[in-house]
Amino acid sequence: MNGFVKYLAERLFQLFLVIFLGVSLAFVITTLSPVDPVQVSLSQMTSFGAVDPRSVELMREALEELYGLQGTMLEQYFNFWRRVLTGDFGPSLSAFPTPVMTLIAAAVPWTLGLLGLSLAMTWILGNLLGALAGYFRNNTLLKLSGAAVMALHPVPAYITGLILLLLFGYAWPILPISGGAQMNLQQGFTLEYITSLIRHGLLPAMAMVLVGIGSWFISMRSLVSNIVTDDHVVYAELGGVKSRKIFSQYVARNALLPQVTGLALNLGHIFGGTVIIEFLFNYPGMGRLLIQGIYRGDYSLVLGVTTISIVAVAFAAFVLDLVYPLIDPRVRLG
Amino acid sequence: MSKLLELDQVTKTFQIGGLLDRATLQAVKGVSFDIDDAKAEIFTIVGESGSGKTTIAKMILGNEVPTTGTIRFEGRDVTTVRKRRDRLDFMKRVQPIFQNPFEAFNPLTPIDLFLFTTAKQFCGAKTRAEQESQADKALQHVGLSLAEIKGRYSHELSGGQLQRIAVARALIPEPKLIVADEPVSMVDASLRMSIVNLFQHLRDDLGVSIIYITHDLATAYYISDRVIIMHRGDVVEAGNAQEVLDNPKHEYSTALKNAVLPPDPERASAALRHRRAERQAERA
Amino acid sequence: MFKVLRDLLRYNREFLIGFILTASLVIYASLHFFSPYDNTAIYLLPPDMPPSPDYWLGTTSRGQDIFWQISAALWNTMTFGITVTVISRMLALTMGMISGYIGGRGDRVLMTINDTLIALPNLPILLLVYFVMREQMNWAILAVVTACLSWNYDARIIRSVALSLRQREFTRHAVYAGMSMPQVLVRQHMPYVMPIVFFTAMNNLIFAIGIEVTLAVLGFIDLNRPTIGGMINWANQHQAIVAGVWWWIAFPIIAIVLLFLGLFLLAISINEYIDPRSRLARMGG
Amino acid sequence: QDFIAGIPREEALIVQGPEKQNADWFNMWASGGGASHNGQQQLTADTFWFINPEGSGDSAWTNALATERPIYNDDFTQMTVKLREGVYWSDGVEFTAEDVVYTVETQMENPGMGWSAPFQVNVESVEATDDYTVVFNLKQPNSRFHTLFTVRWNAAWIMPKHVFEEVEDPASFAFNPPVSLSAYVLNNYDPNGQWTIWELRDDWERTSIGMTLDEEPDVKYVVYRTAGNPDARVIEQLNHNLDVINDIAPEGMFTIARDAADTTTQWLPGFPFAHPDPTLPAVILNTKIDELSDPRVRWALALMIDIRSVSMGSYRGAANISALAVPPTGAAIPDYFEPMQAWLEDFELDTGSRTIKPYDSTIAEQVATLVRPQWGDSLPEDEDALKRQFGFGWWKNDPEAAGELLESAGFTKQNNQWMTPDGEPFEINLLVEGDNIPTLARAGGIIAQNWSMQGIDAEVQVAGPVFGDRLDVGDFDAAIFWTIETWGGHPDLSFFLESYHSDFIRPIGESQPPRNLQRWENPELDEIIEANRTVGFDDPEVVELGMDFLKLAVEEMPMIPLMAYNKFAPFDTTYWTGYPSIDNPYSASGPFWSNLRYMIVQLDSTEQAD
Amino acid sequence: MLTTAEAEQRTGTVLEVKNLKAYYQMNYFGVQREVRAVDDITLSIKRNEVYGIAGESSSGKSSLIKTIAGAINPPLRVVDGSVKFDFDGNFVDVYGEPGSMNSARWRHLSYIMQGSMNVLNPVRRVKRSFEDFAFEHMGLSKAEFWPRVRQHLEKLGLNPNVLEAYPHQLSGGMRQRLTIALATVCEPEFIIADEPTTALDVLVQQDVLGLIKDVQERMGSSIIFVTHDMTVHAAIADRIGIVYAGRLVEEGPSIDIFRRPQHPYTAHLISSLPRLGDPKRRQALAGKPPNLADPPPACRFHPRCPLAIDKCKTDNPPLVARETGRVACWRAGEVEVS
Ligand SMILES: Nc1ncnc2c1ncn2[C@@H]1O[C@H](COP(=O)(O)OP(=O)(O)OP(=O)(O)O)[C@@H](O)[C@H]1O
Ligand SMILES: Nc1ncnc2c1ncn2[C@@H]1O[C@H](COP(=O)(O)OP(=O)(O)OP(=O)(O)O)[C@@H](O)[C@H]1O
Ligand SMILES: [Mg+2]
Ligand SMILES: [Mg+2]
Repeated sequence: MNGFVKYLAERLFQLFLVIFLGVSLAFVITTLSPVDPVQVSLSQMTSFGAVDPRSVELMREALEELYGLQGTMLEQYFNFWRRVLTGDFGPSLSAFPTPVMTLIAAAVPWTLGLLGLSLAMTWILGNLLGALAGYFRNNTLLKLSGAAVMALHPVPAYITGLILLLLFGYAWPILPISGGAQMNLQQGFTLEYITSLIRHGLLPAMAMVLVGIGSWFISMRSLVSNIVTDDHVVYAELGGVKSRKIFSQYVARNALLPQVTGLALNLGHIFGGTVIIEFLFNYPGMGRLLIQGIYRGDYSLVLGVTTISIVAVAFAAFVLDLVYPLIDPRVRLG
Repeated sequence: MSKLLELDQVTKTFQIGGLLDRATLQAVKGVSFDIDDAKAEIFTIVGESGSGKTTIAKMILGNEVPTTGTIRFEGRDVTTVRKRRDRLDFMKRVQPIFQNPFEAFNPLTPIDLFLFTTAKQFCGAKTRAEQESQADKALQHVGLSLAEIKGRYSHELSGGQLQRIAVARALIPEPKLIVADEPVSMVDASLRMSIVNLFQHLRDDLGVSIIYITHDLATAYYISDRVIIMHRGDVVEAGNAQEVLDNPKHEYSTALKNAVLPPDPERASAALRHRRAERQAERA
Repeated sequence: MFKVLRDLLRYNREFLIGFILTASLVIYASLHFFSPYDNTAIYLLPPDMPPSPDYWLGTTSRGQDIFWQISAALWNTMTFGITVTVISRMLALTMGMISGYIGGRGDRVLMTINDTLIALPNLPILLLVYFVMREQMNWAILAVVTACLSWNYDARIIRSVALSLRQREFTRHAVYAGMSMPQVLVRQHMPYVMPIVFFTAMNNLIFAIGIEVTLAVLGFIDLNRPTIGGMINWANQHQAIVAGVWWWIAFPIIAIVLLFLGLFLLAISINEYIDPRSRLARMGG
Repeated sequence: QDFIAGIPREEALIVQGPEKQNADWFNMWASGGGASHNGQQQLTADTFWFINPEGSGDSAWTNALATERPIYNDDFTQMTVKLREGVYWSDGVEFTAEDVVYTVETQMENPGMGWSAPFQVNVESVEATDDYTVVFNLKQPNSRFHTLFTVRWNAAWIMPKHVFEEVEDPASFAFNPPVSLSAYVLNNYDPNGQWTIWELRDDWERTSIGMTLDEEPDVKYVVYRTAGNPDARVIEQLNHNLDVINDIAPEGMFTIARDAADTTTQWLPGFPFAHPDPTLPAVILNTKIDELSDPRVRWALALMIDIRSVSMGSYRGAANISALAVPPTGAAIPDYFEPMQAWLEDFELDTGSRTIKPYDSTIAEQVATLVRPQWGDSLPEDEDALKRQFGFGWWKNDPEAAGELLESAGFTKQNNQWMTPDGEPFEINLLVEGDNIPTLARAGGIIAQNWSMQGIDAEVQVAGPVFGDRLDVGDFDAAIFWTIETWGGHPDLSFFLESYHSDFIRPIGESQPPRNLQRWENPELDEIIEANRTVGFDDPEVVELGMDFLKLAVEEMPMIPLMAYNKFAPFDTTYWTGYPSIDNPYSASGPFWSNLRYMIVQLDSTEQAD
Repeated sequence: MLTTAEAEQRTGTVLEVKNLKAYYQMNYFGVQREVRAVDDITLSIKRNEVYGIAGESSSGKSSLIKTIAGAINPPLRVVDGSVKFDFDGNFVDVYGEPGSMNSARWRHLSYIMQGSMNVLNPVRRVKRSFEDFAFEHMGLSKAEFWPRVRQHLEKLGLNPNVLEAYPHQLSGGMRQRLTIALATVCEPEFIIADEPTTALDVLVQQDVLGLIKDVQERMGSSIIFVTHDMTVHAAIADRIGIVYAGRLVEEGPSIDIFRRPQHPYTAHLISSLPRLGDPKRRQALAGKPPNLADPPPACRFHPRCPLAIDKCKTDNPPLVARETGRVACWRAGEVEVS
C-alpha cells in the first residue's frame, strides 16, 4: 500500500479511537454524576411556591418520562452514540426542550471569537516575549518584562480577572465588565457592533492573556536558550547574518515548532479551561454553558460540550500531524 | 564446514519521501556472503556513502528486518530471535562496536557500568567481584586494566581508550562475531592504528570474526582477510582483500582505489590535480 | 548529596535565593503546627483589622489572623501541589520514556491513551469526578485525579526526547551490554530527561494550585481545610476586594508568587546542575 | 454612547436578572420554562390574586385578574372566581374566562407542564359560566385551592387560549414572541440569554395592574440583565448600571452604604440594611437518624449554639433572628411574634436534672451592642425597632444544660468528646450549599465551630449542586436550609405546613417531597394539619392553629430556626426613586418577586423631578 | 574576480597569530577547571597559502581555529596574544576592539565549521541560507545575485537546483559541498575550515578537496584548515603545523613534514600511516594523551616520547626556526622516519 495512504488510515483510526475512548469516558463519568436533572427541575419549579406533595410525585414521573431518562446505562450509552453520530445531542435537560445543539451553537461563536483569539494572542505574545528574552539575554527591558510575566504566572486566573475588573471597571471605569456586547445592539458587521464586541472582549481577553502567557513564555525561553547553541545558529552568527534575521528565522522559527503542537493540544482549554474568566466577566461562552450544565445535572449538555471539545482537540492534533511536514520540512509521514 | 554467518540474497527497501512524493529506496540489493565457523577472519565491507553498509550491519544485528532474503547466524534466522532470552543469547555471540567512541558511552554514566552489566547479563557474573574480574580480563586483552577506568566517565578518557573499552566490553561475552561499523572514522591516525591492530589481535589470538565496515581502504588493506565492495546497494566485487585491492576489476572498485590519496605531498597533490582535471573535463 | 547542596548554595546565586525563599516559606508553612489559634476557628479576633504590629498581615472578616491562616494554607496547598506534581511527573516520565523508547505500535497505543486524556477537558472532568466521589473526595484523591489529568502533555515532550535518545549510539550500546529496558531508561535516559521533568514540574505545580483555586472559587472545596484556594473562596464570599479588605487576598497571592519564584529558581539552578551540557562542561566533556 | 443601545437610560429600570440559557423560549407553562425571573413572569404574566409578602392584613391582598376573593362552597369542593372585565392581551384579544378554562384543561391534558400535576390532583372539572366567571369543581374538599392562583412568588399563570389553541403541542411551543397579559411586553432579548428588555404597553391601562393606576408609569423600559458575580454586581451598581440588585454579601452592602450612600437606598435606612425574605433558614436535623431522633438531643444542639456569633458570622450582625419556626416578617410579626413572647418567656425545658427557661428576649440588644461600635448612630435606640431588625429573641447559649440533655438522652462525655449511647463518637456533618447561598455557608461554619467546641465532632460540608439531591434523599445529618416559607403577608401556614403531614414522609434514600426535609413525624402535627385543611384561609382559627404548630415546633425542635433569609438588595436612586422600604412596604424588595410589578409602576423618574 | 596571474601575485602576510593563549575556563559549582587548549601559539599565514593543522584528537586544533575565526564563546576565552588579519590593507584585530570582526565576516573571511553538514538551518530552504549569508555582503541586486550564486554552484560542480531543497533532503556529502559553496560565494580572502572532509567516502572526499582547491586557486585566497587525516594534508596543504597538547610542536612545508619530520610526534604520525599495497605492521603511539587541564610539565610529549631525555622533563623546548620550518624539540634532527 502507498505509504501515505497507510499512514493516513492508521492516523484516522487513531483519531477515531481517541474520540471514542474520550467520549465514552466522559459518558461514564457524566452518568455517574449524582446530580439528578429531574430533581433540579422540580426544585426550580417548587422552590418558591406552595406545593402539594402529591402533585410533586406526579410531576416527577412526568418529567422522568419527558427527559427520557429511563433505561439502563448501557441502553442510554448506545442511544447516546446513535444520536451523536447524527450530530444530535438531544434536548437539554436544564433548558428543556431546547436542543443541546442550539445552546452550543449560540455559545460557540463567542468562544471561538474571543476566547480563541485571546488564546492565539497569548500564544503569540508568550512565545514572542519568551523567544526575545531567551535570545537577547542581556536586554534590561526584556529582563524586566520577563520578571513581570513570571510574577504574574502563579497568580490564579480568578484573581487576575478580579483585579482587572476592579481597575478598569471601578477604579478607572473605562471598560464594560460584563457581557459580550452592548445590550440591545443589533448584531451584524457594523462598526458600532464590532467596537462594542471589542470593548467588551478587552477585559476578559486581557485576563486570559495575562493568565496564560506565563507558561508559553517560560517554555519558549528555555527552548530558545537550547537552540541558540545549535550549530546552525552559531554558524549564522559567524556568517554575519543580521541578528534580527537570526532571531526570527534561525532561532524563533525552530523553537516554535514544538509550541505549535502545544497550541493544538491546548485548544481544549477553549472549552472549559476558561470557565473562571467567563464566570467572572459573565461572558456567554462554552465554559459557562458547561458549568451550568454540570450544576444542573444536564447530562446532555455536559456530554455535548465535552464531546465537541474532545472532537476538536483530537481533530486539531490530527490535522496538525498531517500538516506538520509543511511547517517542519524534516518530518516525514509514514 | 558449518557457517557462522550466512547472508542469502538479502535486500532491504525503505519507504522515503515527503507528504505526497513518496518513493521506495533499495538500500541493499540481494547481498550474499558468509563467514566460516572454524576460521576467524576479518571481513571488510567498503563502499560509497549510502551504499547500504550500515543497513547490512543493522540487519545482521537484528535491528532491521530484511525485506527479502535471510540472514542466518549459526544456522538460525536472526529475524526469529525476538524473545528477550533469545536476544540475550544471540547478543552473547554477536556484539557490535560503534562508530563514535565518544557517543558510544553515555557521558553521564560511568563507563564501567557497561562492562559490569555485560558481565552480569552474559556471563552470569552475579557478584560485583565476579563482574570486576570478567571486565578486567577483557580489558587486559585490549591493553587496559580495570583499575585505570573504574568509576570514570567517558570524557575522562581518550578516544582511543574509549574505543578499546568498547571492544573490551564486546569481548566479555566471548562472542563469535563482532560487527564494527566505521569504528575508526572519527579518530586520528595514531588511534586508528591502535584499534585495527587490536582487531588483528582478536582474530588471531581469540578467534573472533569481525565484520569491519569502513571508508578507509588503507586500513582495510592492512588488516582484512576478505573484502566486499559495495556500490548503490550492490556488491560489485568480493574476494581476498589484498587481491581485490591490489587489482580491482570492477569500474567502481578501481575508481575507489584511485581516489585513495597517498600519504605523500607530491603524489597526493598530483592525484588531486589529476582528479580535478578529470572532473573539469567531465563537466565540460 | 550534601555536597551537591553545598556546592549549589555556594556557587549559584539563583539557587541560593531560591533556596532561601523556598526554605523560609516551608518554615513559615510548618509554623502552623505551633499556631496560637486553631486554624479552623473563626471570630476569635476582631475582624477586618488591617496589617498592624498586633496582626502582622491583618485579620480576615471572619476574625482569623491572616499570618497564621496563610501559614496553614500554604502548607496544605503545597502538600496538594507537590503531591500532584510528583505523581504526574512520575506518570509523565514513565509513559513518555517508555513510549519513546519502545516506539512503533506500543508507542502508538500509549500515545493514543495520552491523546485521549489530552482531549478530555480538565475542569469539567474534575468537577464531575468531584460529584461522583462526593464524601469520599478528599484532597488526596483530588490530587491523584488532578495528576492523572496533567501528565499527558509533558509525557509527549519527554517522549520526543526519548525518541531521539533511542537513536543515540550509547542506547544501542547499552542494549548490547544486555541492559533491560528499565535499566536503559533509568540509567541511560533519565539523566537527559530530568531537566524537562524539573522544568515542567513548575508549570504543573502552578496548574495544580490553579485547579485548587478554581475549584475553590467555584465552591468545590473542603471548607474545613485552610488552603490558598479556600482563603480566596472565603474572601470572595465576603467580597473582600470590593469591601477593601485587600490584605485578605493580597497576602496569600504574594505567598504563592513567592513560593513559585522560589521553586522556579531552584528548578532552573538544579537544572543547570544536572543538565547534561553544563554537567559535561563541568566534568570536562 | 447609551448604556443600552437605543434606549434612553432615564426611561429604563435595570434589574439584575438570571442567565437564561434557552433565551428563545417563552413558554412559561412548559416544563422547565416557568419560574424564571427574566421579567416575563414578573412583568407580563397575570393571574387572580397577589399577596404582598411584606404586608399584613387586608393591605397585603391584591385582586388582580379576579375582582374579589375566592368564593368557596360550604364543604370547599367548589370555587368560583369572578373576573375583571376590560383586560386585554397585548395582541388586542380580550381576556375572558375561556382563557382560564383553557389554561387548566390544557395542563391537565399535558403531564409535565408546570401546573399539570396540581390540577390533576385537585380539579374534577372547570367551566366558564359566563365570560367573567369561572367555576372549579374539585375532586375533594380543599380550602386552599385558590392558592394555586395566588402569587407570592409564582402561581398558575393564565395562558392565552387564542395563541395556544393554534399550535399542535402546547408543551413544545416556544411562545416567541410572548403575548403579555400585564402592563409590559417584550421589546428585545439576547439570544445568549444575558438580557431581556420589556417595554410599557401602549394600552397599559387595559391590564389588571394598569386599571389601578392614576397615571402612566414613568418606567418605560425594564431591562433584566445578568451582571456576573456579587463583586461585579456591586461595581455595576456603583457605576449606576444596575438599579436593582440582590444577593450580595453583607460586606458588599456595607461598601455600597459607605461609598454610595447618596445614590442608593434600601429596605432599612441604616444597619442592617437587609430585607428579610419570608423564608426561614434553619438547622435542619435529620430526625430519621438515630441520634437526632431524640428531641432532647436536638434541643441540646440548639442550646450549644451561640446565636450572636451566628448572626455576626453569617451577616456581620445584620441578621433578623427568629426562635419561632416562622420567618419574622410581614404578617408574622403581629400575628405570631408579638403575641407569643409571653409564652416563650415562660417556656420551660426539662434537662433531665432540672428545669430551665431557655428563652432570651434580649438578643436584639446584645447583637446591637456588638455592632454599635461600627454602626452606632444608624441603629435605633427604641427597643421595639431593634427587635424588628435584629429579632425578638432566641435561646440562651447554655452548654451546661445542653450537656445535661445529652446525658439524659444516654450520651456520655469522654475526653471532651461526646459519645452516642452506642459508644461511638458523636459526629455531625453539617451540610451547606456553598457559593449560591454564601451567608448560610458562613453560618454553617460558626455553628459547626460552636458544636465542636462543646465536644461534638462537627464538620461543615459544602455540597454545591448536589445539595438539593442530598437533602431530598436524606443524605445528611444536619443542614442549613429553609424548610419553612410562608406567604409573608398572610398568617396561614398551609404554604409549607400541608407537606409536613406524615402521609408524605418517605424513608431515607427515597425522595422526600419538598419542605419536610427533616422528615419530622408527629401525631400532634398531623392533627394540626388536618384541622387547618378544614378551616377557611381567612378564618381567625388559622392563627390559632399556627401558634399550636409553632409551640409544637419549639418543644420538638425538629429544626433549629435561625433567622429570616435576609437579602441585601440596594436600589440605585440616580434615575429612579420611590422604592419600597420598611416604612412603605408596598411591595416586595427584590428583583425576583413577581409582585415587583407593583413597585415598577410606582417609581418616579428623577429626570421629571428636576 | 581576479585573474590567475593577479591571484598569484598576492603575497605578504594575511594572518598573524601572536602568542595566542585561549583557555576553557570553567567554574561550575565550585569545580574550577582551566583547559589550556591553545597554549602560546604563534604563526602567520601568507596570501595564497594553504596551511594545514594536524594533531591528535583533543589536542586543541578546533579551539585554535575557532579562536582565529573569532568564534569563541564562553567558557573558551582568549587569555593572551593577538590574532590580526590584513585583508589588502583592511586590518582587523580580532581581539582588539570588539565588533571589528563583523564587517569582515563572509566578505573577507569565511569559516567552515567542524560538523558542517549540520550548519544549515533545517527548516529553511538552502537558497534562503545563501540569501541570509551572502546577499548582504555582496552588495548586488537580487537580479544580479541569484545568477551569481547559480554560476558559483555550477563552477563547483553542484546542480543549482539544490537551492530549492531543504538540507535534510540532501546527502551528507552534498551538504558538505554546499557549505563550502556557501563559504566561498563571496570570494573571501581567507577561509577557515575545520575537518571539511571527515565522514565522507574517499570519492566524495576527493571531490570536496578538489573543490576547495579550485576555489582557493581561482580567488587566490588563503586557507587554514584542520584535519586528522594526513592524506588530506598531503593533498592540499602548502605548509603544515603539528599541534600537540595545545602547542605548536612543528611547522614546515608539507613535503618536509612528510619526508623529514623533525619532531618525534610528527615522525610517529607519519610512520603510522598505512599505505595501500603495503601490509607492514604499524605501531600506534603508546601512552595516554595528555590532559590539557593538567598537562605534563616541560615538553608535553615527553611521557610518550621514545627519545625523551631528562632535559625534556624539566625544560620546555622553544619553537625554533630550522632551515624550512620551526620545531620545538630538544632532540630535533635526531628523529628518524621508519
Ligand atoms: N530508516 C531508513 N529510512 C529510509 N532510508 C534509509 C533508512 N536507513 C538508511 N536509509 C537509506 O538507505 C541507504 C543506505 O544507507 P546506509 O546507512 O546503509 O549507508 P552506508 O553505506 O552505511 O553509508 P555511510 O557510509 O554514509 O554510512 C541510504 O541512502 C540511506 O539514506
Ligand atoms: N566547550 C568546552 N568546554 C570545555 N572544554 C572543552 C570544550 N571544548 C573543547 N574542550 C576541550 O579542549 C580540548 C581541545 O578540544 P578541541 O575540540 O579543540 O580538539 P581538537 O583537536 O579539535 O579535537 P578533534 O580532533 O576531536 O576535533 C579538549 O581537551 C577538549 O576536551
Ligand atoms: Mg554507515
Ligand atoms: Mg576538532
